[in-house]
Amino acid sequence: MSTLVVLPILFPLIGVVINAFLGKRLGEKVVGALATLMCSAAFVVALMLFSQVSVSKEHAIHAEFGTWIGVGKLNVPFGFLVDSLSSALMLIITGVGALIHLYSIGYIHGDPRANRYFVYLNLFVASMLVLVMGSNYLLMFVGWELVGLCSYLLIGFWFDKVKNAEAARKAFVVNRIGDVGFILGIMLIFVTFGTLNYHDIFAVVGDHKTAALALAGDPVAPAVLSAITLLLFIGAMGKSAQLPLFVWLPDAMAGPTPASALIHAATMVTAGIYMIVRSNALFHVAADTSNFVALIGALTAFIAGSIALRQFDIKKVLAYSTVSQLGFMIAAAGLGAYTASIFHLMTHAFFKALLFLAAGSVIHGMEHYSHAHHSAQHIDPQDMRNMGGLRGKMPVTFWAFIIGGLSLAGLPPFSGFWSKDEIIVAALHNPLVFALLACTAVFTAFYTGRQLVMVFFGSARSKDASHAEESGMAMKLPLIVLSVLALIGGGLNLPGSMWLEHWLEPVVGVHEGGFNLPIAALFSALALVALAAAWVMYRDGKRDTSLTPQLSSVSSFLNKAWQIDALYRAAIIMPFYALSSFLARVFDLGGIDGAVNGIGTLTKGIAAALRPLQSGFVRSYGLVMIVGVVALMAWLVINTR
Amino acid sequence: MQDLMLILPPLIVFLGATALLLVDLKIADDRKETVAWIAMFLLVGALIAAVMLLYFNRTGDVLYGFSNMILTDRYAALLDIVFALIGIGVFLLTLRYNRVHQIMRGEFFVLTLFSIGGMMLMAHAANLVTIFVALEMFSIPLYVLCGVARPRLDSEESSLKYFLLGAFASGFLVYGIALMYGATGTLDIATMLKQVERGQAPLLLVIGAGLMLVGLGFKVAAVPFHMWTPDVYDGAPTTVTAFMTTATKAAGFAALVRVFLLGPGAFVGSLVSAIAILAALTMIFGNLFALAQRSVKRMLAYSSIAHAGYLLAGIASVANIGQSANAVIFYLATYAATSLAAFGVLSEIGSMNRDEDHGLERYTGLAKRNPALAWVMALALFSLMGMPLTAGFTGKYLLFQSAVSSGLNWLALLGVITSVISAFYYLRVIVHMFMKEDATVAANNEQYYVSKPSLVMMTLASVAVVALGLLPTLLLNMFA
Amino acid sequence: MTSIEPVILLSAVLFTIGAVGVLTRRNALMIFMSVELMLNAANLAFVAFAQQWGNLDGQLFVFFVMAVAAAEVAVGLALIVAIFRTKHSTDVDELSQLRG
Amino acid sequence: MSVEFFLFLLVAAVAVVAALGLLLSRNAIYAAMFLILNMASVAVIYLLLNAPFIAAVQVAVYAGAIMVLFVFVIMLLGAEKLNPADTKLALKWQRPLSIVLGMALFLLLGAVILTRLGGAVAAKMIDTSPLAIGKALFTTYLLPFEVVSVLLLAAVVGAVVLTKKS
Repeated sequence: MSTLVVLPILFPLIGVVINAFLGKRLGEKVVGALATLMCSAAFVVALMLFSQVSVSKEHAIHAEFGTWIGVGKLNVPFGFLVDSLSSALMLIITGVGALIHLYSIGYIHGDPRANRYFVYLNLFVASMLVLVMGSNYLLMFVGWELVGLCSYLLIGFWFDKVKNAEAARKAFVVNRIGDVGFILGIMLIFVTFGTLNYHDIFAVVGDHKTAALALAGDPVAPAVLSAITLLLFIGAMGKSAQLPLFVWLPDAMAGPTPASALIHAATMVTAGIYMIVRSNALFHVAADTSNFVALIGALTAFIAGSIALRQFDIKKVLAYSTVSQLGFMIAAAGLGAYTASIFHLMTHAFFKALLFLAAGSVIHGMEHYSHAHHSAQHIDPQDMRNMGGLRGKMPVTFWAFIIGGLSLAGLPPFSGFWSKDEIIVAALHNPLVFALLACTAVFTAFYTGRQLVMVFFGSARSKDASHAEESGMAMKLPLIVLSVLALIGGGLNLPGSMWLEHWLEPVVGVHEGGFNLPIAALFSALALVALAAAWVMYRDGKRDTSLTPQLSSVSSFLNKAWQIDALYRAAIIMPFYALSSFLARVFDLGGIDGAVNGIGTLTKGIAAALRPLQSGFVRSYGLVMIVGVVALMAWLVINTR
Repeated sequence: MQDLMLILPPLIVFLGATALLLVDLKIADDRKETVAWIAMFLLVGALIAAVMLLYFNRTGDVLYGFSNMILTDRYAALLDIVFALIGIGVFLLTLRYNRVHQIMRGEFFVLTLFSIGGMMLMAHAANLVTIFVALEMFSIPLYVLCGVARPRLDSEESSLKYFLLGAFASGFLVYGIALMYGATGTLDIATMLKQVERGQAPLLLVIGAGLMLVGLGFKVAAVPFHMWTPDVYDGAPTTVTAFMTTATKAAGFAALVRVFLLGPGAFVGSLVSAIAILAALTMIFGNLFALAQRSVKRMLAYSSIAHAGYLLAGIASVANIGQSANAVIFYLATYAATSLAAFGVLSEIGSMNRDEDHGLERYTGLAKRNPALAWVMALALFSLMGMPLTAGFTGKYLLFQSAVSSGLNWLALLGVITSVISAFYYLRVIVHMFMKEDATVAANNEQYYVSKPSLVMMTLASVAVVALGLLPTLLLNMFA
Repeated sequence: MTSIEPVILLSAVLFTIGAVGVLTRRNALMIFMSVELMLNAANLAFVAFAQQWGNLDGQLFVFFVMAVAAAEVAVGLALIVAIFRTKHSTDVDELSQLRG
Repeated sequence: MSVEFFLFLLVAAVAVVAALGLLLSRNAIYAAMFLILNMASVAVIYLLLNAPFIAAVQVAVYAGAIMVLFVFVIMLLGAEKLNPADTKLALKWQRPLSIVLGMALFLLLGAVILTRLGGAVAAKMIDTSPLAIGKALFTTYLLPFEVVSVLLLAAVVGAVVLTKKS
């Protein structure tokens, strides 16, 4: 049984090794097929493990492969834990992953670096599985870093464009900020509990249903737990793109669209939610952190939702909507509605993957004309203002988009409705969070409607749109499967059966959430009204179609993503720049070269400020040494008893 | 006889080097590679001897020899192994680099062997006399090796700077030893330790140890005694730089471990806090200066300073000295593997271009020209950055862990933050290698091959980096 | 001698003068001679302490310092001669190409 | 004040003056001569401190061999005239800072020495004859002694590498 546990990780890794070393010889088709096959095999094994978990007594499979690190007190086993939570996520990762692999065969066809792309995808699946399957925080961190690396590689996949390389770097750096929090949290966990294994830690924290703290009597314990959870949450902020660290996700759309679908919509970004739900025993007893988490989540949902209202890039809308939906999940986790959070994570994986793949199909279709005619005049194939009327030309894509969109908008009976409703019900006892989430729900329906109308209805607004063509079978098939999932995914936790709730009970405990008919009716109605409003406003295809729009101040504010990037530039990067150029002027009378921008200037500033200290003169070096000697001796004379 | 067995690894190196000096006379100038291979053969012998020391002393006893001048324990044997491996790695690089740069001379290998012997002796030191003699034994050949590429001015300048400042630092070291002797009446580290444990740590001893810290801090490039490092590493031939970043650092830290962590220093609070402050300064300034560099070689020099800071944090962690010493030695091994991999790439680049220009533009588009080199470099940089799954992460984790368990939370935090900062400059190189194209370089230039011995070395080093990252227990079990 | 304090103080004076010499002189030979003065001062301290503790260790250390100094001088002077051939100067301030 | 101590003060004064001469002289040959004078006076102090062997080695090796080498190189290079003008002094802060830091260093060292010392000199007179020292060198200090011989060999090789015409 335990050997079965490594197979889901092993299969994609085999794909990585074979494709990395033999990829050139095998050719693009074989590479794609092999990668897809490996991911599907992992899915099959995940299914088997899932069934084993469901019949096993303790609803979990432990598998240990000896000690990984054993130094002094630190003893970390190379152990995996497949329980109800991780097995559910494994199904999503491998299942949605396999579909996206399949889709990619069609999408990436003809790219000279296709082999590398599939290596990255396989590596990503393996890393994500390590993240959710590890039985301790260190292994989770390893997976955490690996998925970060894959994401970095995929965002910068088309690195020939400067913009993409910059986006990759931005993602990397912002994520590292979160990682600092995460690793500090892990260290604090180790110092507090003396172990990093989930099982032992949660046993110490105690039965989370009664919130009895095993550390009771130790007055610092609650404060320490708050610190731990807060640090962990900083990690989640980075990976799951929450305020204030969400800025990297919209830029991350620079990568290939299927990769965006897999990583930046369906799976990787949910790592933060998984981590919080996995640590629910800790978060449950740290009430102040949980409240903070809920508030940050709701604020993120609201801000990102409002930004999505005024975007023109088809992928940017979806990107901000992802941030917004992640905010929903984080808020649910902060409210203690862990099941609802995971439920939304799963339905979101279905419909957001579907939306991204459909968007990819649209972009693909739009590029058809300029590719076929070598048209010199390049228009942006991702700009919704160039689209319109694609309904008839791309029927499968259209219906897929409709199903995904209505699910996102939260219209019954689509899957998104059920999961979002559970979160909103859970927020009823927290008025501020509830208000923010309610507004966001309306925003969501509205921008979804706007997107649907701008892309598929009306008449074509460019030659590319009027000559668009439907994509091939490899791309259509995943769309169809995902459409079905997005349609019926709500069945996972329908009122009445509450299957997921019972399934996750061993991990997150009982939570009396549920269905609230008035709320459900109210939000269905609100969504319908918002969709209708979008239809009325954008039906004629006149609004928002100018490529050089005169935006009102509010619109411009939203379009520029609340000016947050500019804010960071003004609040953090520019003062650094000012300081460094000031230092540069002080230290180097010759003055520095003209300003470039951002970090480049910052580094240059530091360089100009510090480098003269390393003057090249031996005697100055000796002088610095003597300064050190005198300071050291003075310190010793003063501090020695 | 047993005395000789205890220092068999350095003994083999010293005797072999002396014999090699004579053999060298009989070898023609165009066949000096033979000397390199013989030197490697000698180091393999020393390696086997060190493994035997480890094997026959499985209980990890501390065995003294030569009237308590030297000792042999696990750390000594492990460091012997590290030094021998570094030597072999560097010699593999020299086969092409030294030939291209016309420094393929027999004396190069003899002097390097002398230096390695001194470093091994340092690992075995049990007496301040041994520390002093071993320190000079490995330093004096290094002064010469830095200048071996004369009349190239960079090389000469680096040699003179290293020499003058090194002699200056030696002055402090000797004066410090004199004061320590004056305070205790002995030069034996164990005897001093006993006195200090009895609570006799007069100010004279503390100041003496402080001056010794200056001398050793100079060797390991601790701020503010680091000023020589970037200039010397930059100007010296790349193979020599590779040797210095790895081996000199390890030798310096071997002495610091003996005197400060396992010796009397750990019992003096003011010294420990002073080391912690030095560690902090070293991390901050090493990383800040590295940010500003345009030359990869110089950047790695500053990065090596930064790593000295992380290591010093281990020296300052005195709550559990066994654990800290393990962490320091482990880190030295991982850093040696990582740094050798990186400098392997640098030396190959230097051979391809036939110069010592290591500006970033030399690395632009490397992934296209030499994918193997680019991947090795990327792996090494990730390890230096401290990315999980690489040796660098495990090493840093152990060091910061011991810092935290010694109550130096602030230092561990600073280490983590400066590691994040370091991602900026390491990543810049990776971006240049993988995400930029260089139009100016003709890809079909026949010089752009990678020499077989270097490739072997880089492959082994990369495997070590990954293996120590995935399964650190492999090495750590040897400590237990 | 009944007390060694004056000797140690003398050695501290000589050591300091040597250190200042290293920092203020520009001629490599002068810097080197100042270092020798520092080592000389340390030797003086060793011999004095040996007298105080009544053992030979200090005197023997001095022997090793002298031997090492001889080795350093051989290498150091060779280096200065080599640089003089290239640069026709022994001024260390002129050797400041490597910096930053 | 004993005769011995008076003699010490006298010789110490000579040593300090010679050191200052080294620090200040403009001519490298004079500086070398001052250093020799300093070493000779230190050798006298060694005699006062019951270290006749070290005193002899000091004169023979240090003042004799090493300093002769210095003088030889100075004359070989014709470097005795030291940049007389010192005009384009790039490091104008160097000199005052060095002196201030040197004072600080001395004050710290002096303070440490004065607070700690005062302990009586060991009563027993130890045997410091060349025979005793030789015995110690070849028994207790055998290993460092042998290593130093290798070190000298390495230095010779190094000197050849640095000066041989290639």
